[in-house]
Amino acid sequence: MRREVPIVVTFVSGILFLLDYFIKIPYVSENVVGQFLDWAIIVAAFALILGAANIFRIHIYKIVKGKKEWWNSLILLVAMLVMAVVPIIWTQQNAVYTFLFKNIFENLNGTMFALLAFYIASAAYRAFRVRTKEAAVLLVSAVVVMLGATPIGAKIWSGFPEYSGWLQTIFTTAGMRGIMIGASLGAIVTALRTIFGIDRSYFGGQ
Amino acid sequence: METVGIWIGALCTLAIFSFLLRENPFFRTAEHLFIGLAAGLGIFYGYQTIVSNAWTPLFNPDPGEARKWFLIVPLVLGVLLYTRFLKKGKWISRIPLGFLVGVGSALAIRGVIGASFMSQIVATMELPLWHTMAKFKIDAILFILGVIGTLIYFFFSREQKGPLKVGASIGKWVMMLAFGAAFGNTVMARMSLLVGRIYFLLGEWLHIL
Amino acid sequence: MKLLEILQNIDRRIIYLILALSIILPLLFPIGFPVDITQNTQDVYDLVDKLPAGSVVLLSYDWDAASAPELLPQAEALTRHILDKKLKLVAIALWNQGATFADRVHNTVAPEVGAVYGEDYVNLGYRPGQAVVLNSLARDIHATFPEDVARTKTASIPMMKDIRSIEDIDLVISLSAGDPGLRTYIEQIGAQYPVTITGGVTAVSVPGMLPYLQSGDLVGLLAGMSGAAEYENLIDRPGLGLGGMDAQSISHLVIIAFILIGNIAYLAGGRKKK
Amino acid sequence: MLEEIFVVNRLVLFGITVAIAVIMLIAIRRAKKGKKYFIRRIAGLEAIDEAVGRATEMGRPVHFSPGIASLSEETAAQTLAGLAVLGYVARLTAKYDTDLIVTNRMAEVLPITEEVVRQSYLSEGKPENYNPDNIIFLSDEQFAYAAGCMGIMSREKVAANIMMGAFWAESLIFAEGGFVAGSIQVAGTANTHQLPFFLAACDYCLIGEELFAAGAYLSQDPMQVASIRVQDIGKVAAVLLIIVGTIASTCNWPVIIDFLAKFAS
Repeated sequence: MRREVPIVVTFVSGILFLLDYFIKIPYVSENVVGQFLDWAIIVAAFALILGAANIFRIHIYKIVKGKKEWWNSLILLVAMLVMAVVPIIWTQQNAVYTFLFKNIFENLNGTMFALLAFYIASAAYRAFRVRTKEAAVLLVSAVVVMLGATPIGAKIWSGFPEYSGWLQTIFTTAGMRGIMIGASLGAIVTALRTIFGIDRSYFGGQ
Repeated sequence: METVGIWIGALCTLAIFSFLLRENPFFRTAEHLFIGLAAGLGIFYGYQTIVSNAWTPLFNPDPGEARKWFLIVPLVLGVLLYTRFLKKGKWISRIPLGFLVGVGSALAIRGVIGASFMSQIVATMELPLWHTMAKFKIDAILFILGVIGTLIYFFFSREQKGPLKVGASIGKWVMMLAFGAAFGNTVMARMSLLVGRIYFLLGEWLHIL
Repeated sequence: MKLLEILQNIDRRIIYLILALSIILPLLFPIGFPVDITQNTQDVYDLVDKLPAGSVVLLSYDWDAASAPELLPQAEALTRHILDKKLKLVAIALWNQGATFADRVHNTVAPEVGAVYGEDYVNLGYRPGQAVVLNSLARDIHATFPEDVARTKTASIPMMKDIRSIEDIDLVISLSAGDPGLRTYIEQIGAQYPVTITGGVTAVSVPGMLPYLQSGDLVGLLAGMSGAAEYENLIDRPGLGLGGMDAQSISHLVIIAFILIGNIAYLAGGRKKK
Repeated sequence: MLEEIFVVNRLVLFGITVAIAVIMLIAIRRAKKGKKYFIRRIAGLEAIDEAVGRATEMGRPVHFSPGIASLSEETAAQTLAGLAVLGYVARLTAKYDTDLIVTNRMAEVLPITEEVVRQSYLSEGKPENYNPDNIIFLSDEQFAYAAGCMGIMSREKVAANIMMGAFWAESLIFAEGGFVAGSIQVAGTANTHQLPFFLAACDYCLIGEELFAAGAYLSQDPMQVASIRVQDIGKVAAVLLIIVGTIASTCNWPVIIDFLAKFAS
């Protein structure tokens, strides 16, 4: 029961949606599939909150046990609560929500990834070496594309945008297409394994 | 109020940037704040979707609208997801999860098989060998060899010997050129983010831009 | 050899400082390099420009705050062009932060071009479920988005009366920072329905999109900040994108210089045995 | 007749899906019954041998990271492949009596890494050398984990840095940290957008599916091995189709393209 029911549910919903794409199933394709899509959105909404529930559990534990730097967990929970409750009551166009989003959330998220600009700079200087022929080809191609993509490249030599375009149209497209075809096969096989209940890693390895 | 907001934003920005010098308490607090706000957003949008797509059509339909009784099913399924926090009934949460995963897997196949698999093969074979794609007459030959070579590189059922080795080697060099281009593009993306941050610090905060 | 040694041992913080300056200085003292329009940007522009007034465009905000410097200028430029041409704009989001950015873009652009909410444009917000959402909205937009972000019933919004499924949409534009995003639209909508799909992505995602461009599953593409800058040029409204391009140029040169210096020191200093 | 039942323009796609499903089910069944499918040894595994060997010579530790993904996301497959490689690395370090440090970002992955390493030491007959203190949970926050790893690499003077699994933005931080510590670096990930950095900063890099193939090769798990086989058959079919189609297009012979346009669009 515990094993079979979830696997049967996965199989039925998976096969139904798969066949619906290829075969016109009378009644089912018009009515049931649309209904199931609506359901999936709603269940996904519950799953969205589940992530937050998990975080809530971990940090409540840290606060109650007075773990190291428990105040950070407290800040986290307060932020979570305010960010959830305010728009729930007054919609996302409310001033408090907009304030929190624009001034705190956006700056934190944006800066987190802006850090990477600095890391690229320091890695460029310290770690990106023409250690192998492969790395050499990669770095030359990178430099051509960087000069081709910025206005200054064209100033230095009008060939940069041209050759950068050529390189990307032919080689980047070809390489990415090869990878894409292979990865698509991988994705199809993985999805089929899941639908047939052979691969249960989605259920946490049980 | 706006000035206060910008000052808070600047403090947040600097707290994160301080990570460049070393990991420190300010960074950790900022990181926790960020995770909290992101989780809060998740709760809000989850709630919003449940109310607008399930609760209202089920319990408060507009006058003239039919009550959608079926929506009781996803509401129950959704609640069942939370049995994972129980000791005994944990397995029940796999039923709604199985539904999501089943639908998701099927949609993944539906999407991938056309646009990312077949369409990519067809677009490659449509090219005549002697054809200028961007610059030279041999473009199409290079392109087709590149696609085939990359596929051969990822072929694992035979040792790489003879023609397979040649093919895989072509694939490897084409991929190096491709990843080089990807490298260049990534630099561009990351620099854009930094430009955005510096706009904020120097423009909105310090008003020197 | 002395110089080489110094070059090999520049402190991390000095590297950071040089990079920061390479962006700050061009922002303070703009150089104004001319921006050339690439074919992919021109294609996006043409798609929007050739639509007759009253056509419906679906603009999807599939990104978060971390990608705002690249995609916010794209969204603004596109929205301005769309509303200026008197097209109907339906904004949705596959990433939850996208819905808030849609509000912001509308608040900036709509008053300037005199567009009215509910008649010319609408923000239906975010729904979780990724590919599920796209398949669902293709069948029935009203069931997927029963309310907009202000909790007005979608059915009661004037412009939405005639916009019910993917058949009523003339162009799909996805601005995307990853999955779900443009790729999801190509796979789930483009492969099933005849509607044209175009979009804008962060520069990181460009290589992954090129195969779809070549195969024709995707028509036109705005690439990161430079794509935004080019589009701003095309609609003749310089904005955040164009302003950043000088800084881009100089910072790229700096990165290239770092790679060169590092490698010269490496090669001259004798490669370490493997 | 056909139109009433099938979506005609997807007929070929339907055929492909069914074919893949059938071949996969057969292959998995046969693999479970003991059929050995050949998977070639990935060159990257030699690079791992070399890296561990050098760490042994220098008497300095090896650092391993299984990526930052959990076991319940789409990227779980990469984590699993990474763990298979970890088993291999741990057997090597057990054999050569070299220290192995494993860092984790996901709490749920920690017990599995512990088990993998312990088993490897056991199978090499050296359970007493297994040191649980060297399997470290650093932090579940992405950048805090990255910072922790950097610290370990420079403090412990790691001689070999092996990173196998799903990595995101922190890949750059790791690769630089390892390079500065003077380690030999071997990386592998299927997150394509991170590969350029690994390729530029590491001595060897498993690209995309090579990671899965290495995982299947090392674990010999029937499901994984059979899946690799099915995908290989698919790739051969794709290559043949491209070759035949290109010849047809070059000779202006549109039969194939027309057929596919009608039944596979």
